Amino acid sequence: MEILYFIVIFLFCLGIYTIISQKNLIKIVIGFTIVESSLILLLILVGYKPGGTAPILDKVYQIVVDPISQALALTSIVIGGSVTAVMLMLVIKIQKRYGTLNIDKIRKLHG
Amino acid sequence: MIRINEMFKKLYKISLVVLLAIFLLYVFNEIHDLASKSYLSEHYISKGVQETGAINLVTSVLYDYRSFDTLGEATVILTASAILAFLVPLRKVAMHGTKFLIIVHQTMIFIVPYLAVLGSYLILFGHLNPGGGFVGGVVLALIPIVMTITYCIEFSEYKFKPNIKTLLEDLGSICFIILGLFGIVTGSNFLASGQSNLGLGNPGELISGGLILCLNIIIGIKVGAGMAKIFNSLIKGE
Amino acid sequence: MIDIILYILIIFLALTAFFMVFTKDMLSSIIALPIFGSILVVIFVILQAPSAALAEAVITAGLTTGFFVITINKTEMQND
Amino acid sequence: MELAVWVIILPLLTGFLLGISKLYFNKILFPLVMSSAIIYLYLLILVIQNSNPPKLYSIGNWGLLGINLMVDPFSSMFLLIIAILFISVIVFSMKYIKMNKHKYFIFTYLMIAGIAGMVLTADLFNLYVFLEVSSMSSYALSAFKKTDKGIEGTFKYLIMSTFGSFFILLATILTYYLTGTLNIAEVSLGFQDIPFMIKSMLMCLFVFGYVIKIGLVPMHAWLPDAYEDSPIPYNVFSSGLVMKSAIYALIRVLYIIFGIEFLSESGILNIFVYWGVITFIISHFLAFQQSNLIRLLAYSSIAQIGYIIVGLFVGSEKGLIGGSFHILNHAIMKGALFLVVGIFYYSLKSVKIEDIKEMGYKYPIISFIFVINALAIVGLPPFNGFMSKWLIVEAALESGFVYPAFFILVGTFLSLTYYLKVIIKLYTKTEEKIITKVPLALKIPTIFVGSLCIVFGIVPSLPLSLINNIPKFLLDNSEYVRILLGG
Repeated sequence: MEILYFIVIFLFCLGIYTIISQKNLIKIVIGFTIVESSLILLLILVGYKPGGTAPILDKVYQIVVDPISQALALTSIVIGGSVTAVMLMLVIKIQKRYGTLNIDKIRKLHG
Repeated sequence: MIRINEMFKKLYKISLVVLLAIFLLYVFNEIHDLASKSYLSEHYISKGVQETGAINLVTSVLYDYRSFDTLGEATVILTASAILAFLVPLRKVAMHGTKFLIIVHQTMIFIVPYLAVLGSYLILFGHLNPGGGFVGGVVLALIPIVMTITYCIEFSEYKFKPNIKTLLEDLGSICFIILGLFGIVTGSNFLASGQSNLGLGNPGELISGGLILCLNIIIGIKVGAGMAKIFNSLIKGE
Repeated sequence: MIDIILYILIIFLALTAFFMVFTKDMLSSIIALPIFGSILVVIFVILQAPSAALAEAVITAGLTTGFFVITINKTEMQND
Repeated sequence: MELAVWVIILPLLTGFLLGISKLYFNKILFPLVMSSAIIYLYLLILVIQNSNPPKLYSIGNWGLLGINLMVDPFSSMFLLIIAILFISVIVFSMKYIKMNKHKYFIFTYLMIAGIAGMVLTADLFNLYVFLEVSSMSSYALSAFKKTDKGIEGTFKYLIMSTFGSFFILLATILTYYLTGTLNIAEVSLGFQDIPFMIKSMLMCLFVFGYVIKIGLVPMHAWLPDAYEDSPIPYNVFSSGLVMKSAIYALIRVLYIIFGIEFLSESGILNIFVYWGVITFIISHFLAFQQSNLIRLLAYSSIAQIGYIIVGLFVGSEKGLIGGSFHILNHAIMKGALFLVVGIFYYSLKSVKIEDIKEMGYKYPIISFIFVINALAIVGLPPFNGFMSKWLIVEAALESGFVYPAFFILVGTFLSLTYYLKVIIKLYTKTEEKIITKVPLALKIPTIFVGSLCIVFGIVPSLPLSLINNIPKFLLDNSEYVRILLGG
């Protein structure tokens, strides 16, 4: 299970690197989606107990996975989805007004 | 000269990210040795079903123990769909729709009832099996979305009028708060479904879990209307 | 057995994320997004989190990909 | 205390009702907005009055299992700011906003609900959710004019704000993993037996997340662009409340969860004091070169945030009182300045400094208010800005920060220069200009908020009676924790 923690760090830093270095606006929004997904994976991982079962208690189980982290993960997924939708709308509007998706060109046209 | 400057800037960014990675590795390594205390989740697991009446503990946490988060959550979706509807320009812009064969229209006619059944199942059985208001709502939102893709947007707007969607969203949020006030009326605090002396029913059945079922339906309709409006606004978005 | 599947999925996850970021063509990086999402869904199911898996599948792998495709459709029209 | 929940639900309900009234009966916009604003004002005053011993309200009657709201003197001071600014901005924007008023008021009410939720909640993840609610509606308001620069500035604001939210979410997840709970009191108890190194790491994550949202120096580039092409009544809120609520969340997390001993031991207090000093020195220089009034006021806001950070993180009781008093004063003074600039924009359709010549003689009262508030924000004696800055300087000197205290005085003269530049332009004679008549509904709130600056300057005991018992529940967190645990 430790390798999943390394994957979370790898995805988090890959997303942060994408946001910092990419020139294309859509690639930046993809970077945000990657960081969002890595945080949700971390949330699920934090709540996981080896050998546990899903938090649906139709029968009595010995080890049950932590339900709070899954509820927080569900909330973060929906928040991430709506923030991405707003970002993409602004990307469309910027592309229509400035005609390009490249940040450097936008900064020049900005004047 | 510019190439070196470019290389230097790229190296600077890579080093920043590598530094962050090392910092996080150190933090995770240290944290992993400490035993993680989880007495709150133990309480939810042991007493969750009796206190809230819902089998699916995630739904009981979302709609009863921490239902204030879900209220904030529903407001985020409403604001997002309001922003996108607000940013749409007034003049009509046709999306470059592709002409689909008759097969696509036929399969679409088969898919829509299936989506409706699946969506309402996920909403209604939210507190018994995995699913819940958010997931069922988005599945229900797929119906207008599939219509927008196969037919033109005017047809989907004709079937599901934008005003009706906005009305559904706002009414859904108001009903969510009214159900919360129901908790105050019956003597206990705001948004109290497990604690308010409402019959919880026996956990296995459909009508059980106090207000969780109604909250699920309201959130499902609200998220469905919101996501459909977001999708249509993105398409109409100039 | 589960661990072997998990390790394969993790390798695929890292590969897809890498591909999604460093490919030049926009459309292929958008296509990699639902693959990334669905691998995450399988990992969530292995980690016993069905509600989060459903939500992730429907919202991140489903709707957000639709939003990205619309953005590509609207912005690529002018460039080429 | 029953009313704490109403402070959050009432704006939410009004926002949703406005959404419906936009479709079917949109004549009731004016009565609905005004009546709910007045009821909200009355509600806020009730909550502020009985907030001295902090009151607890558990959502869903779950006690420590669920989410709790906590009305504490520090949060009731923010409710006081909301009470003062909200009613005046609603009256101001009733006449100021001409197109799609419904959407404007929906977003304003949802932003106020988000900020009230952030200020009252005593739960870490709920703080993050309401942070998202208030920033989502402030993105909407900052892109309200749909101009090129406005949308580009909003996109930059969205990117930087979400970037900050990621680190806050990461820190929240790790604190949940370590302490098993999300309630602030239980987290601070659970943090006592955690080794020093991990606690300081988590603190760095929290600090890095919130500093991006506050906009201290290296991460302040997005702030003037986000302000530039947004409606001016929104600027009153964003400089007075949205940035301050991020400071509130930072103080709540640092002082209650980590405790004052750990903060001074880990040296973050000194770092923040010098960070505040660098912030206001640099932003004063940047503000000096601006030709656009709104950008000038935005940079001056960043500078005042620097003073507040110096005041709050000096770590002494007097420093906390000075910093919180400066939060209140800055919200009032900057609000009045932005309202005056709004009136100039309404009549002149431009905010360039050269265009506001001769306005001193056209609108004598409004320009007089601008001069008073400009001098107050600089920190000249008779006004309220001077009182709070003097408290901050005293606290800095007492805690041994001699250089920051000296730099605060240097900063005062720096800010005097660029405000004088504007005031001189205000009273220079030029040829005749056509200006549109400004309705009375725009002047009354400006005069109300502007005159408050004098009232609090002459009678500082009015707000200080509330602010004096802030450190009791903030400096040593045992009192706050005891009450939150149902003590």
